[in-house]
Amino acid sequence: MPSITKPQIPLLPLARNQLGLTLRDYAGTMSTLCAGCGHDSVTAAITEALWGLSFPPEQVAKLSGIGCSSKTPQYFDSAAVGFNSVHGRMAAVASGAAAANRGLVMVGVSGDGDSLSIGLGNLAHAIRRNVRMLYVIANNGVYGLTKGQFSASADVGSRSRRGEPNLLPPVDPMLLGLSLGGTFLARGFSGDKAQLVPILKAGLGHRGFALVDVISPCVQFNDHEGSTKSFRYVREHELQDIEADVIPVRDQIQGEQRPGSVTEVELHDGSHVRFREVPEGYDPRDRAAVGSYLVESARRGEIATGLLYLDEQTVDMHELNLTPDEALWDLPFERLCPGADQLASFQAKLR
Amino acid sequence: MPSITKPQIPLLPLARNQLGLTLRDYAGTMSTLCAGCGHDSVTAAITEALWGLSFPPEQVAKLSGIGCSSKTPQYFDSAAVGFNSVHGRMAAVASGAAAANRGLVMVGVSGDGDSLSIGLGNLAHAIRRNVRMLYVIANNGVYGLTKGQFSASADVGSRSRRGEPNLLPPVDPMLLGLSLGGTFLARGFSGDKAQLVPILKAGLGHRGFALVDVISPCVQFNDHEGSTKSFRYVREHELQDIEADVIPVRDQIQGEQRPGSVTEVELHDGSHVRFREVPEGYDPRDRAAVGSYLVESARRGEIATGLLYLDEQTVDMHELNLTPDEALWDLPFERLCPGADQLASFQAKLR
Amino acid sequence: MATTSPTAGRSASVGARVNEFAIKLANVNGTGSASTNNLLMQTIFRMGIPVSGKNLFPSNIQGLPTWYEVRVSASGHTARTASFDLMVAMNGQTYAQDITEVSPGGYLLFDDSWPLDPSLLREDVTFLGVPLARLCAERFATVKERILMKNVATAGVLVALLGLPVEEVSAQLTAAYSRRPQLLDDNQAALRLGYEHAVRHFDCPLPFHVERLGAPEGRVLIDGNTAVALAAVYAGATVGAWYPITPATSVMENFGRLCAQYRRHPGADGKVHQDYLILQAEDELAALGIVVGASWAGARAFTSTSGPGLSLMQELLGLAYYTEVPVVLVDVQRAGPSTGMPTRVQQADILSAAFASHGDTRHILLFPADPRECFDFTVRAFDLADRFQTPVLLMSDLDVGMNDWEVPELTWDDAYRPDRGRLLGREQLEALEHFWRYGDPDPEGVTSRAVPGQTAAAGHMVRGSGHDLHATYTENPAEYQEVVDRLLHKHRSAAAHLPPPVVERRPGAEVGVITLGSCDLAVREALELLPGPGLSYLRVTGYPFPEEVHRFIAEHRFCYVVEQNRDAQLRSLLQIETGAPGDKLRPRLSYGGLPITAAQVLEQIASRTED
Amino acid sequence: MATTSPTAGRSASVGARVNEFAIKLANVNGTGSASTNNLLMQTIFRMGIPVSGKNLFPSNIQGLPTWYEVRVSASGHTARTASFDLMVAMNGQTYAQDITEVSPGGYLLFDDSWPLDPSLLREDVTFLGVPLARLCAERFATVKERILMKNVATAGVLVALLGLPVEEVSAQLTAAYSRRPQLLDDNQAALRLGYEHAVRHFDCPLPFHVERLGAPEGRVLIDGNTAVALAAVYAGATVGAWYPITPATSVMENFGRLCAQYRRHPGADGKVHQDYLILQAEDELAALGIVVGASWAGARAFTSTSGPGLSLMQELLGLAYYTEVPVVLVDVQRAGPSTGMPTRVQQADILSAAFASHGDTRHILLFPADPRECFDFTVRAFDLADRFQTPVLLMSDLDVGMNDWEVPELTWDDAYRPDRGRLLGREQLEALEHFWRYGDPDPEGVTSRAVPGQTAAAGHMVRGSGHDLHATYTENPAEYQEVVDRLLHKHRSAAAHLPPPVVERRPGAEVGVITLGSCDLAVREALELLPGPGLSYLRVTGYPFPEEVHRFIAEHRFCYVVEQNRDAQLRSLLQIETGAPGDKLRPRLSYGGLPITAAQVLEQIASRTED
Ligand SMILES: Cc1ncc(C[n+]2csc(CCOP(=O)(O)OP(=O)(O)O)c2C)c(N)n1
Ligand SMILES: Cc1ncc(C[n+]2csc(CCOP(=O)(O)OP(=O)(O)O)c2C)c(N)n1
Ligand code: SF4
Ligand code: SF4
Ligand SMILES: [Mg+2]
Ligand SMILES: [Mg+2]
Repeated sequence: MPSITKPQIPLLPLARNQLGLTLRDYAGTMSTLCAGCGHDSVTAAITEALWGLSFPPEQVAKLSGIGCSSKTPQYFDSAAVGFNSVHGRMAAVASGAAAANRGLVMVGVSGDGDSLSIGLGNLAHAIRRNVRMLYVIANNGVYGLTKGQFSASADVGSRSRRGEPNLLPPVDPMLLGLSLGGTFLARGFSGDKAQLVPILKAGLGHRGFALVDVISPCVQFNDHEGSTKSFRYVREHELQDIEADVIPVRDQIQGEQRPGSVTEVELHDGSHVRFREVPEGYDPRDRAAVGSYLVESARRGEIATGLLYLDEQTVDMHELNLTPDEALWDLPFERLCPGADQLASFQAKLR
Repeated sequence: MPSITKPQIPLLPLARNQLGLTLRDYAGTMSTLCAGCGHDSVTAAITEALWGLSFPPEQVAKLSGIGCSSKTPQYFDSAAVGFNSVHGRMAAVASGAAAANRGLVMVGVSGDGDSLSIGLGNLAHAIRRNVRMLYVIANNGVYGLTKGQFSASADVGSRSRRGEPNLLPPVDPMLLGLSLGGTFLARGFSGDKAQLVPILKAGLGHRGFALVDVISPCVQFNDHEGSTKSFRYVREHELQDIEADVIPVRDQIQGEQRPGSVTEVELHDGSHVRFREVPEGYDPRDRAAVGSYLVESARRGEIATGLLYLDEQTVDMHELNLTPDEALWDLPFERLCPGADQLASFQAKLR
Repeated sequence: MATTSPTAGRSASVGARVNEFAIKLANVNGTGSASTNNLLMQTIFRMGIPVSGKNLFPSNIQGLPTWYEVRVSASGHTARTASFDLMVAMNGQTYAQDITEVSPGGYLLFDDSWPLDPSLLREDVTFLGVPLARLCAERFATVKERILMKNVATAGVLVALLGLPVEEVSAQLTAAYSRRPQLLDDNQAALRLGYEHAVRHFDCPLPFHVERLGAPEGRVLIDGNTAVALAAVYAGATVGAWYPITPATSVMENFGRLCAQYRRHPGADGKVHQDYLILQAEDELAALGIVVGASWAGARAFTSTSGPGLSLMQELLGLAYYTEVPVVLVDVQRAGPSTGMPTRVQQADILSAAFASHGDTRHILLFPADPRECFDFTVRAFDLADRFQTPVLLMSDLDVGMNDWEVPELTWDDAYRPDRGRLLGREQLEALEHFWRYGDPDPEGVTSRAVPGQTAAAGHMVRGSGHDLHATYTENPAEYQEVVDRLLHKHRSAAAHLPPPVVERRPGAEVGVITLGSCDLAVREALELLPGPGLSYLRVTGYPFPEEVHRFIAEHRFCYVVEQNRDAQLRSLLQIETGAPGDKLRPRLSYGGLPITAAQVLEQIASRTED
Repeated sequence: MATTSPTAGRSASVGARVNEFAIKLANVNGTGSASTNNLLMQTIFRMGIPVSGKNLFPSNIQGLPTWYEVRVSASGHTARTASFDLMVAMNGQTYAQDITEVSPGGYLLFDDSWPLDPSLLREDVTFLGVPLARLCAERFATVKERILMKNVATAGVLVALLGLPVEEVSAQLTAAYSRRPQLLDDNQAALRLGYEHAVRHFDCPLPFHVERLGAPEGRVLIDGNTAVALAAVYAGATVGAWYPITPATSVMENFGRLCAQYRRHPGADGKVHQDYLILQAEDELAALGIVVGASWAGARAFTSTSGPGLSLMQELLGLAYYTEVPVVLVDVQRAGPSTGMPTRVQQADILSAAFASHGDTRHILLFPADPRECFDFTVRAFDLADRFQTPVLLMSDLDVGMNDWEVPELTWDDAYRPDRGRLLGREQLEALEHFWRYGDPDPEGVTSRAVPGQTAAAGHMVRGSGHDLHATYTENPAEYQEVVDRLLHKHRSAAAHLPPPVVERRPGAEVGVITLGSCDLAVREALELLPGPGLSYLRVTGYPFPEEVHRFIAEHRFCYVVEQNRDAQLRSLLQIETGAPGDKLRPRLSYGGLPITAAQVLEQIASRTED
């Protein structure tokens, strides 16, 4: 039959996490993306990260905007409740969900169009609010779902399928996030799960807004010669700077060991992130230096990947607003309603 | 009578520019802002810059969004046609106007609410498009017109009139612009016209998007103790780094001379900008260094002012799009319409 | 709208009328006149006399004309009126206009520190000059004091002229400034200054003045935005998201103040915790996005805005409608189109709200007529939104929202518990055989809802794209239609749950008047003044329209539809929904931006009964 | 929408019918079937036989079901039909559904490289098996070639079965691939492979097949979005701003392609200059903002979008309306609500477009029924927008916009010059005594306009806030009303300038049918099939409705209103504007997302004539 074989999320059916669950328990429905789409690898990495951190599958809230990338929450963790919202507004919708229930494990997946063009303003302000969530941009430099127009992250000189060059400077979500006071900025590549999964885990552990930019090539519209977001290009130009392995206190997860100096940072949830820094003396907590570093590596035509910036000092939206530990949505009504007597005293002043 | 005396734009009735016009010829109607509002000084500086550069008053197109700041285009250059548009969309409206008529001298005035909250996305993309215009943010850290809510540029710890502290990190339009590939980034203070007017002139001469952040205190809602955008605060913390004097080829304008090394940069219109750099070796063309510098000075609680970043290499929207030298809106119809014969040949392929 | 004839709705000449008159104070904004206005209102209110105050302020912070209108009416006619027995003309910029609004035989109070332009005098008006500026200059040292205290001195003059109890007014000042002795002294001195000058120079009180009727038992002075905010606290809203906009701003600002008062509790850690979270969003799209997200995750959440914000919220309103997420949106309407007149009133967002968003979308609307209904309807809005899993828009307006209205005291039943509709808890979900988000509708078309974070069996993914019973994406016509047909059924079912329309049938009346919201008082006053057998009255309180609305229209030969917009928007909605022909629903429109008056209603109805 | 009965609208059994049949090709998207579809359409079209093709594709890029429907009708009935004489069932996922859509006595073509599940067989259908995959596997080396060439081989089979001239098809391939010899060889080989297999194994042609009628003189195959883009070029639009969205994307992409073809001129500097500027904006708010700015500065500018974009554009539409800036907005409607079904059709943005934005706002709408009208109406839209200084929305839809339609050739009058209305040039401005932006209206309420950059005397500042004749801010009711009253008058005046409605009165008909846009062909077909004296027909082409629409409704006892949405949106607008009672305008709705068929219309009208 002529139907296309869809990539399945590779399952490790036997491995069990701390809850005794297998990867399959974190799986979603079958992907309807193009065969070979980078986004499917992102899905697989998210699945693995959730499984690896042993979150109860139903504790997760999945959110997205609109685009091929934004379809992917359907393809992981079917036990979770998800919200495929509208184009560019996921950051706002997620802010609200996080406000209502701080106990959720918030996973947002968006695209470069969704986040950097129509959603740029809302993303920027969710970063400022430091909403606690993992926010993944599956970044392919194009609008996949509407068939290949350049997105705001397309590089200058990158060519569309029809051969037209992109003329505008790219928005780098990492630099943008840095300028807005983002507290967790990391970049991975959909083709390098060994690096991506630990980054996602670190992001899930971050007490604040974890922005993860994943270069995720579109095989349909942006994986040809001339594109700077193609598999080949990324493989050749990726600059693997820093790596993050999440080591939950419950269970040490060994990442691949690579040479280089290590900085260990304790996350608020008690887990540890270790950076293997390629450039001598790279400090992911030095905002000014990170900025220069990003500008410089972009100037060299290289893509800096890894955990690029981390600020564990800034408190998240809930801490900032002094909300209680319980989920707001579930507070007993008695605690919320001042009652008839108070209404009467309030009105005594209105006479 | 109890009516409030309004600040008038100080006029130098005798001085004439190259067109033989006085400042009065660039005046607008009387301001209805609060007495002492910083925005009125911005208006005065813009008026002076337009006069000083001897633009024909009617060649100017004035644009704004909504807010106290956005009312100000009414208060300068009554001979121009202006558009007081809607909240946050001025950058888009201005992009369109610039597209239609590249011969206009485009002056946009916006507020921090207008530009950095509701309009952030649209501003960001106008920066990317490098629309040729002067875009002034009259930045007071509050929403003046809606009576004093914090804006996105309010500093952490800044207190509202009612004493509530601002909790969120500020958006610095200079850092933001830098991260988005902005080509002209400058900051002034409404209280320092000697510095501001040359900056505005330089912006008007820039062949591209000139973003000028003007700290412009709100005397009504943000000029009290606790505010970091008050007159007193700015006077104390302003860090006057770099200055720019525009020297049109037609007539040398002498700015106040201050000590310090000078870098001279030629603008595309042939005029020259001279930087007096306070920090040794400051290069407004070094993106990475400018970024670190902005981060560092903010960390020290200082406001860097002056012409902070300049890129005269990147071409503007029109050059990028290969439009003709004439205004698009005024092209003869004969040049635009392919005619009946072409329609017939086109349709020959549809048979 | 023709300018109101000064005689319509009020007696032509000003005789000795106790507790039946209107005054207007013309000022410059930013000069501190608001406290004087409040002082007058409050005092009259406390004397048990029905009173209303309309604040006509510019869209600007300082230096432009501002007016305050006070209407006193023992007979309960407290709609706005446009002709005044006394004009307090303290703004030279508007003097020429102000003088025209004085009823024949009325009075004008002015500051005779400066001479009056004689061309502005009127034969039929008595001019009362008081050298307010001079008096204040003599008594107070700084310019700021002089400006501020001139207002209080003016109040003193008015206390004398209108027969207000000066000791009570003085006591009010004492209560207000008890912690600032210097300011208190100044205020008291200024009050006396004006009062004594007036008593010395004029026949006080004037022929129209107040006399105590009793205490304002069971009544309060409150604005609609405060009432909405109170209701949100009482209904258990925990998340508020907003973007500032006049005239809605005080809804969320009040909500914040009230929450700070009632919702701060010490947590287990000893720290103060806030049982609420208010986010000042970056724009209206985000504000509604936050509400949608919070509601989806289970919270009672709401936003408040005005016209331009409503336009920006269209896409997300459609999303909430189609994904069936409850939303409470308070639209405090102002004059449009576009930015329009931000400090002027209209009821012109009706169509935009009813059909907000592209595609086949329709929403539940509630139309409160006064602050008390703002309170009741807002609580109802939360219940309706939860029960019908859909947006509910409270269509308030600037007049209701920002002016103080005298209304019966708000009441609360401590037995109230939120109606969360078919929101299932963890146990209920676990007991289910299957969870289909959009399956198994109840008779009203409502399906069961599960929030994130509960149980694996309830896993699903809602979406604004075409979906079937399981919330799964579909492009299949039948599956798609099953859902949207149910949505329509659900919307219609809501009609029976809305607050009932307010109906007063006149025996034998062939003609009816239909109106909504803040038109209420003006229309009622007009109907009382109308000669002849009288007209029946119906005030629409919500959309979709309950059966009673259809019946009312059917019963009458025709109905006038009185509303404050240019395009007859309520009438249009009535046409669409009831199928009534155009000539049965005759538009009577007022849309100049000032609250509607009985005179406007009367003139329109009286002059054009034929059409 | 009930499923269509297979008999309605078509003869019950498939006899020997020449040039009257329908086939459907079921495929998987992303496998290259589109070229086959075009090949068939093109060939039939060139034989002079009326034909239509409907592309039913998923909102996804690769791997999901996609269908292409071809209807051939010498009698000119080329509306969509839902029952097929031949099903080309190339997608296993949808086979079970596809088989149900074959008319009794019809045929099903399948790939018998694999066995067919016997449970899916039907007695009354003839099954034609061709081992397409096997044939291609034998002939072609790579997987990609095999997948692509299977489509061409299928085309070869169909050429034989339907009696298409194989040499012409082959020549078309030669023309298409002349520059890629390898691909051409493959294509030719595949065509022969299928063709010869069919000729060898089946009685070719089938009883229903094509026979040449002539050449398609004066007719073209074109989609609406291309026609709109052409019109924008011809009308002299120089600025386009947009944000990609299905099904509107190809409007601006085509505009860009056409401009590149016709608007590149060498400049004085010898470089190539482009006499246009297209901005792919960051969102729809910016897209419309750019258009508003460009139009304000004098350019003819436009944007294209679909439902969600229209929702996002509401605020700026209100701004353009109130500041009186021309806007041309092309709304290619898709199925809502919310994201809805992006690749399915509806006409469900009518109310949202007519009243776009809060406050009293109303816009001019045009409803093209086919690509030719897309062309004509788009040119008209630019003229209307300029003349009435207001937004004009071209309400296209996915069916018109993205499917190829056979229409009379587009024509152009070289004498055409843009009607720029009261846009004044520098000389005119200088000759004026005074320039008041909103003063001195012409009889239709239009005032004179000046763009920036002209002359100092024309200086003014437009604003979306309340303004007077001079564009100065005002809060004065009379000044404010003077402007908004004129806006309403202007809007009404536009009715007489819209394209006239298409009317066909049947003598003695008491009942009428009113419809719009892409319903045209289906409704006309249904009317022909309807027994009895027949119904009159009116197709609305724009809003505000011209006098003729009012008259038509008045003339008939009642009218059916056929449209493709759930909420009877056109009917609602007709009710509001004509005042016709509900029972005179009876909604007949089709909103499953597939283009309406005559069978649906017939069923709805026939089964419920009483109500
Ligand atoms: C308001 C709105 N505008 C436009 C669209 C059309 N649209 C759907 S997806 C998309 C772009 C998606 O790009 P991206 O976010 O990069 O996702 P990708 O498909 O590349 O993964 C657009 C413009 C829409 N759905 N809604
Ligand atoms: C869509 C929309 N939302 C909200 C408003 C209300 N509003 C008017 S001005 C303003 C903020 C202005 O702040 P800023 O731009 O900083 O100007 P400032 O008054 O401080 O100069 C707001 C929120 C509006 N006019 N439109
Ligand atoms: S079009 Fe591109 S982004 Fe979309 S599914 Fe296909 S490969 Fe992925
Ligand atoms: S409120 Fe503030 S920003 Fe507005 S006019 Fe007054 S001082 Fe200026
Ligand atoms: Mg993308
Ligand atoms: Mg501000």
